[in-house]
Amino acid sequence: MTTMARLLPHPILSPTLTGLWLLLVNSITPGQIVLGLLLGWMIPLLTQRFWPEVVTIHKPFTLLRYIGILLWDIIMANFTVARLILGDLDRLKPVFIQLPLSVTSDLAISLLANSITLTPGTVSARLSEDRRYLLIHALNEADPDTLIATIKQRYERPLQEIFEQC
Amino acid sequence: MLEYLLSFLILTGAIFTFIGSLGLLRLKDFYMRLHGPTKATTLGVGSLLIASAVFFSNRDAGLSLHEILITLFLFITAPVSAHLLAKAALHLNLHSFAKIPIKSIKEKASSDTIGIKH
Amino acid sequence: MEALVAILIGTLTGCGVYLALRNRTFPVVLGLTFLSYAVNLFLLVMGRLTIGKPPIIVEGVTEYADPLPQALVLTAIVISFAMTAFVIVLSLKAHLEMGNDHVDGKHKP
Amino acid sequence: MPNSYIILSMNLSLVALIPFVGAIFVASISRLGRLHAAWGAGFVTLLALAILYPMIADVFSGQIIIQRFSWIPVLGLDLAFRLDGLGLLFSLMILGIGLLIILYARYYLSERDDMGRFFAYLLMFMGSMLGIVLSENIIQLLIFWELTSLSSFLLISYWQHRQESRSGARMALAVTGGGGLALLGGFLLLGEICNSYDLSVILRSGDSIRAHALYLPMLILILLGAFTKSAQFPFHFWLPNAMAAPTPVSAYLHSATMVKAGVFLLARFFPALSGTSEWFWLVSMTGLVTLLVAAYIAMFKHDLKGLLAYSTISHLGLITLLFGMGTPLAAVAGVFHIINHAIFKASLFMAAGIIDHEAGTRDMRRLRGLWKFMPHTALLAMVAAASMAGVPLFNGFLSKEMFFAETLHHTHQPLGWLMPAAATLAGIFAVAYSLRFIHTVFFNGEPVDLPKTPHEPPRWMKVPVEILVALCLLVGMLPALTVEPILAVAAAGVLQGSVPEHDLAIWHGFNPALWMSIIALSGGILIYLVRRPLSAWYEKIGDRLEFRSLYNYMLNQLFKISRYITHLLNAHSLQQMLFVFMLFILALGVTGFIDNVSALTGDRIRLPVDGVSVLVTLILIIAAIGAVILHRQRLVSLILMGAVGLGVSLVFIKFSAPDLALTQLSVEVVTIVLMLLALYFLPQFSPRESGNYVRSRDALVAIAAGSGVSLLVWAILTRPYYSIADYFLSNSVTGGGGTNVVNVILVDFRGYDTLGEITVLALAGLGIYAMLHQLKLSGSEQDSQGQIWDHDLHPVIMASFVRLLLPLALLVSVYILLRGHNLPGGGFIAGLITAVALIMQYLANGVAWAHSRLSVNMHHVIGAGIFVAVLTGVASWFFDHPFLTSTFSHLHWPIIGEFELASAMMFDLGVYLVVVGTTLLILIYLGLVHKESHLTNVRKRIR
Amino acid sequence: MLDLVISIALGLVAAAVAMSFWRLLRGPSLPDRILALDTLYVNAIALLMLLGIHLGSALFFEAALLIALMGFIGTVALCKYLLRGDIIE
Amino acid sequence: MISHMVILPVIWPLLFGALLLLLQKQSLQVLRIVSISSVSVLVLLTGWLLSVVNNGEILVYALGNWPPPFGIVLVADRLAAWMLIITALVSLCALLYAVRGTDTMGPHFHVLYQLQLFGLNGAFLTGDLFNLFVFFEILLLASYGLLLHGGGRLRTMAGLHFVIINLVGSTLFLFAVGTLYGLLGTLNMADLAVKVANVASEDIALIRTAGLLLFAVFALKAALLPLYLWLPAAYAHTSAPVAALFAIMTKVGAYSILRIYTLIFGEQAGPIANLIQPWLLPLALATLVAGVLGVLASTHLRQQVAYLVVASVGTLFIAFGINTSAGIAAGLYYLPHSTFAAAAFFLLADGIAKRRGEMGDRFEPGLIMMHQRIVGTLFFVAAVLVTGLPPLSGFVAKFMILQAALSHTALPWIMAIVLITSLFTIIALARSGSLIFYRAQAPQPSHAATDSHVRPSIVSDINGLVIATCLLALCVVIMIWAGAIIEFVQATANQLLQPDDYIKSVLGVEK
Ligand code: NA
Ligand code: NA
Repeated sequence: MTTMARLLPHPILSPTLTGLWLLLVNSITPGQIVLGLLLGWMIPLLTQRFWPEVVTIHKPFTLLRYIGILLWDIIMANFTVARLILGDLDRLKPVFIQLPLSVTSDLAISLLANSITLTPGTVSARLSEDRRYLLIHALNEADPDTLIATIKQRYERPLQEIFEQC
Repeated sequence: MLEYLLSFLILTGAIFTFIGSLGLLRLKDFYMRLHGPTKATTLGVGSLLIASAVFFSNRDAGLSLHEILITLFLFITAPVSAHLLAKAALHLNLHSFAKIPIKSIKEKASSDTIGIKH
Repeated sequence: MEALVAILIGTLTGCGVYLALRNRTFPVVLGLTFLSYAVNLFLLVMGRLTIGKPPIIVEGVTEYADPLPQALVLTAIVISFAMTAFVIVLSLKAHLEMGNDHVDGKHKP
Repeated sequence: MPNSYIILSMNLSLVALIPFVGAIFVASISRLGRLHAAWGAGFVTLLALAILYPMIADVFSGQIIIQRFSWIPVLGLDLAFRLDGLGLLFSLMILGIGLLIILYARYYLSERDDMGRFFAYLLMFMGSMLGIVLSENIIQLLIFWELTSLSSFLLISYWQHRQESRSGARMALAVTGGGGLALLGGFLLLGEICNSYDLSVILRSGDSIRAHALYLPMLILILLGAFTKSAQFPFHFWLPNAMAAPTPVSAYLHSATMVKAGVFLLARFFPALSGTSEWFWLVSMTGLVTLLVAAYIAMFKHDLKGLLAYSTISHLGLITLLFGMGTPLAAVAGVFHIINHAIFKASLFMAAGIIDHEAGTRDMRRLRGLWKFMPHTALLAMVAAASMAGVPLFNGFLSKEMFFAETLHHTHQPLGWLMPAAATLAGIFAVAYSLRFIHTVFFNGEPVDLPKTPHEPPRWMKVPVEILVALCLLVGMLPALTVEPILAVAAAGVLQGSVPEHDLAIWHGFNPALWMSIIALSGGILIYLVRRPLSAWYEKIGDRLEFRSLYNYMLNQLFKISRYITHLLNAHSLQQMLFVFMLFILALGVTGFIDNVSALTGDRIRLPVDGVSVLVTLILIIAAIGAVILHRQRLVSLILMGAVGLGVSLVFIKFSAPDLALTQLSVEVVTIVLMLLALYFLPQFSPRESGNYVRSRDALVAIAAGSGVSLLVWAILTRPYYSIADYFLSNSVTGGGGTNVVNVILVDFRGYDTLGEITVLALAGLGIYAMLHQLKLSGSEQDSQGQIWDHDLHPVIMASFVRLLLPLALLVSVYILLRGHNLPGGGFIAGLITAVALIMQYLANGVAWAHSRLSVNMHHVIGAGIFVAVLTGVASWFFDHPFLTSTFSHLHWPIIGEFELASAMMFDLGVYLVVVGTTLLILIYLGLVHKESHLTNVRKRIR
Repeated sequence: MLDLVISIALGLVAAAVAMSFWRLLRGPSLPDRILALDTLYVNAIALLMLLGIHLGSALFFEAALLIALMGFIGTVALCKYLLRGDIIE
Repeated sequence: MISHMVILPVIWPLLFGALLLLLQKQSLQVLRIVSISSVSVLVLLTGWLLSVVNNGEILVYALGNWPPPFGIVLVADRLAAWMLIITALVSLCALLYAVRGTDTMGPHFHVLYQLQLFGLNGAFLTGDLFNLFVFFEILLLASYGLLLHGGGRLRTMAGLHFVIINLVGSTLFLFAVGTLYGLLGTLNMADLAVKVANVASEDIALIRTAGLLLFAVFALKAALLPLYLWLPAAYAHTSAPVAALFAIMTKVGAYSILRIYTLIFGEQAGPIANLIQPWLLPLALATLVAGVLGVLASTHLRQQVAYLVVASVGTLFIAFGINTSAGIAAGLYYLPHSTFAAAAFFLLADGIAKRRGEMGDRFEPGLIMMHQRIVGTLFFVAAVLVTGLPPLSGFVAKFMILQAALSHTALPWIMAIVLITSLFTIIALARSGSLIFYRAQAPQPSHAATDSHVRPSIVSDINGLVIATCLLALCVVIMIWAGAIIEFVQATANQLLQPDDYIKSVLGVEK
């Protein structure tokens, strides 16, 4: 481990924390920036043992695009679900779907599962022991295969690109 | 203009909060009920938080964006909660209108050795 | 509003007392927690009801809620937290030693 | 006789105190050799006599010697000693007979008996007796009085391996000690009446005492003391049981000392208390009944010492009766009989001891015809017995005849004939039992089945008896030459004035008293001759008269009742304790509340109600009641409690207390985590155990308590309000350097409370750690429905996000810590957030994983936190300010700009550390217990 | 207008609170109750934001932040309890 | 430093508690030395404080330099100093006993011990009602820890009851303090006294309610009937040195009652004057009776001593209930006596139980124990002390109480109950001593080898007895110097009955 890595274990986390600090205190003064930098440096250092693996983002722009898509889907999902809830409940066709996974890292799987839960009428319910399937509950889904394809194309692939491709 | 924006955000937030809980109340089985709050409240609370940010940025001198932190936080945590709840419900074999696929053989086998791994 | 608060605190107290009189440790601990909710609210409202006037000094504002009961409640919350933690673990220990969770360790588990 | 007082410097008190010192001395020298103790005791007694000797002349010349030390002057408690005629008489008896007893005991005690202990106890007892008779202060008298009870307990129980010794000693202690307590009450009242505890004052104030409203209760209490000690009916039963003591003890206690203390008291207070009809009836009737009953029983006792014991009681009754008559001459007779009885009874006991010692039994059914084996002893015993029977030429005759004569003085009263008749009857009995003693033991055929062949005792063992018997004869025949001077001076001491004319001659002509004596003698012989049918009759009723079984029954009842009541009160039931507590609180509350002056509702302007508040309140109420209804489903009630906690936080926010809301929220979740941790090991459901009655009873109490609190809240909230709050609001910024007044109160105005509060927290952590230390729990492998736990230990999705949350939460925690002084927040909440963030790691990744990554010793964190807080407080000493005085200043740094540094922040840091340390300590060790429980499960399965 | 909107919004959120609470009381299953409690936490955040705008006070932010944090942990702990019994093994 | 002497007895043990926590990993020997030196110095500190306030001066220490009634004040008057020195002495003896092995039975004994003293001393010195609550909690939590120290079934169960009932008590305390603050707007005790004396007539009932609820709290701590039920099991089942230390715990309740109901609700409290007087004496008499019945009913020695503590609570409150200078003085004299005697008795009971092996301290005849003569003598002395037989301090105390009662209308009741219960105590203790000591038999060689459950344990350690003797010697000391001590306690009682001085010292103004 280089000195640099030892002193700055999470090069992405540190500036993020500084940014979040400034958000928290709701002001951008020199004093707060200094304090934010200090915290951004110290907190990762102190918590290094709890988060030993280094996160690297391979494609930052894909990440931004992903976030955009996700936000849009979330808004849409809300309307979809709202309509379902307000509508005739007897017409709903809930279904469980086994989603085969291509992503392998903890972070990517977790982000995928989260994204699925946040978006149209789906909740990720269980990860199989071998981490190869994610069980999804869909509130109203006629065609499971389309859903699987959509998820894989819309969420899984970008996540794989961002976090897993070297 | 600002007032309209605020009103829109507030109403959206409130309506989605309402619908989320309505889903919780109305839907027929646990897995379905899970969809109500976890989705609707993200947008519901999200809108309200943005409304708050807009309101205080406008009222006080500087930008007030710290509400975004709560949104961010909820976006990270709400799906995790939902996931764990679903997992718990599956574990308890709660009644479902959707057919629950049986656990893989591997999962079943490993459940006999619980408690040893640390 | 005063009547509402009075009824609320009274109800919490009553529930706490009833649960504290049960014969298993868990409900008793629960009852003690309810009692501490009740008394914390009680202490707070001893400074009378004030809405929207937190005791944080802002120039030009002259009316504030009484800060002292709030400070007292804070201390009381912390103390009752400590006590609750202690009694939870103690009931655990008692359960282990007696083989059941009866408050007098009498009955079969 | 005019009293003149001499204040001596040292010596009088030494007479009473030397035996106590001597006791220690004797106990310590007994290690050097068995007999050293006896010689030591004799030496001590002689020393006391030697110190007393120079004072005798002064007393005989009519002076009273007083010596006083100051002890507790404010209470009127001085150590004051007094020597007058009465005291002198008793001192001489105590020391003189004591000396003989020591000589006797030296031969009496066997090889197995610990002489050091015996003589130490004996000297203690001697000192206590001397203390009684030499006290000027009556409370001091009482102290010595109770010391005789204690030391006699030790003496009676000397042979502690014998059951009758132990029970006899305990009975004696109970009765005489109890009497002493009554005496204490009496003396307190007497002191109150006279405004002094000094005998000199009391003895002068007889008239005012007798006229006082408290006279009767005081008299009864004092007499209870006297009668119990002197074994007067109905307290007589302890004395025969005390015969389990070694005979030297009996000889000493029941002739000259212990039992005489009671009659000493009658004599001592004679001038102050006597002369009323209350005195007459109480004292003389008690004496009369005792005289008769005891003499009657004495005739039938088979135990040699039992006979002597009842005879003693009877003679004490006689003396009591004499003092009860209240006339000066009767008092003189009483004093005279005290002397005579001491002499003949001591010799008789010693004789009985010799018989017991040599023949191995005291049972008169087996002791017969001993004349042949021990003629010398028999002769001595016969003289003493004759004296006891009141045979002319022996000393007992003289005082008994004075007694007979005195009884005749009351014939003018209603039932006046009763007294001489009873006296004569008692005389008859006395002759009968004396005759029985002599005739059965020394004649009446051959011994029956004795353990050993009797013979004369060692030479020196008889010497004390010989001396006493010689005294019987000398006094009996030459009273004017021998006993008159001491009797006169003692009687003067009793009467505190001139002694009436009395004639100690043997022959007074054929007066009624002589006839009574003659009747007694011949009647006694007659009764002895027809003793067998009488004895058969006695066997039927005698036991009841002895009261022993009655006493035991009462004692057993006392123990039984105490056990019953104690178990009733203290059933070790928490429910009962809490129920009683609640009732007590309600009773107190209602008593305070009910008042016809105060209106319930005050006139403060009330706040309007809004819909959201009603809703939140309703939800809180329903959730709370729901938790009660569903309390047997534990997890459900816990979830409902979570809802209540959230609601309470909202109420805090509503009523302008953001700090409280933050704290409540953090505490709530930690509590839930803790309860879940515990619930894992506990049953998931509470059984339905309480019946309808208990539940409705508890519900009633709960409703009463709730309503009470509601009324209280209503009453207070509707009242106008003034408080010290303004001071905090106006000094928070200028004096405390912070705008969040709540936080400034916590770390500054009332920082001392907070210091205590974090100590409580630390204590909880340490206490829990200690409880969990080496605790072995085993958790279940399935939930309450019997389902095996999910196999997934640490769901990946949860684990990875929770790791992400840690830095975020720490950031928030720093934010809350730093702003606390000016905005809602502070060390406590920040500490909880940090702790919660770390707990999350435990939740998500397991205790083993997290624990291995958190290497900080939490004990040190807690210790450091307290240290920081205290040292922040102590630092103000160096600026000459009191503990916890805060200071703050605004600093300007380039680039960074202005920022505030307050010592209170340092204090808050201490708070932070303690909170983090404690919360983690608790959870980590609970977690480790869990880990341990899994290992136990695995081990179980392997086996 | 804003006041009216806020009042309507408060009404809606209050109704949401009531419905969530109803689910909490009714269950029927434990996950239902936990979900309801979690929803109540989120509803509380909404309530606080509205109240903050209504009263013009920025002091509700920290409470909302903490509710988010603590609500999450509560839910996680309860779920873990259902799954494993032992929540921090 | 002299100006800070008031707070030294409080923060001294706190600092040492924290220090011991930091030294946690050090050897036991180090911890013991630190702990004992801390308490030894505490004895000196409190002695010094006592000598300073002995002239009647009332020392007031304003924490944080905030003037009363706004900040918290410590007030050291005669009563406070008296409680402090008694606490320091008894805790030193108990600690010396504890370092003979009790402290190894679980972790953190010494930290808990120091913090217990922190709580006790803080409670005695504070002049603020809420702060009194805080210190009550400290001393309670520390006592929970100490009570449970070592573990075991009965101890845990007794501890559970003790903890839960005290938690309810703490809640009640807050209700009462809250009510007082809600009506009077202050927490400073002197200020409360002023405000109560001038309370508006419509608030009287509420203030009275608060005062009576507070009484229930203190009565619980003091173990007054009907709230003594927790005590016998708790004291009987904890370790000996802790029980010895706890001899002072009930006195905290007694202290609080004395303080609050002379200062705030005393003679000068206007319409609320002498608030608890109708309750105190009857409850005290009943407590004495209940305690002595328990003494008679006990089946083992430690239980009996625990009930003796209950009885001593009754006796103490009889003295206070007389509510005159003489009565209070009698109680204040009785207080150290009963504390030292009970502590000594607990240590002695432990020594007996250890020496009798598996026979323990049950009232059953066992075998002759090691040092039978010495132990027996000490038992005798302790019994004489607690029964109030002459000539030891127990007698002086009982005498004072009865003398004080002479002026009371309930004199017949007081006298009858005090004297009769004394008799019962004598009977009970004579029985206990007789069963334990007199009926002990010499071990028969053949018996001892086979029958292990009657074999006495070989406890040759005499130091425990020495410590018990020291406590008994303290009783002798207060008997010998009774004159001076009684002058002191009378001055203390007078100081308490004239709270104007206290109020003036704290608030700097006349009432
Ligand atoms: Na704080
Ligand atoms: Na200050």
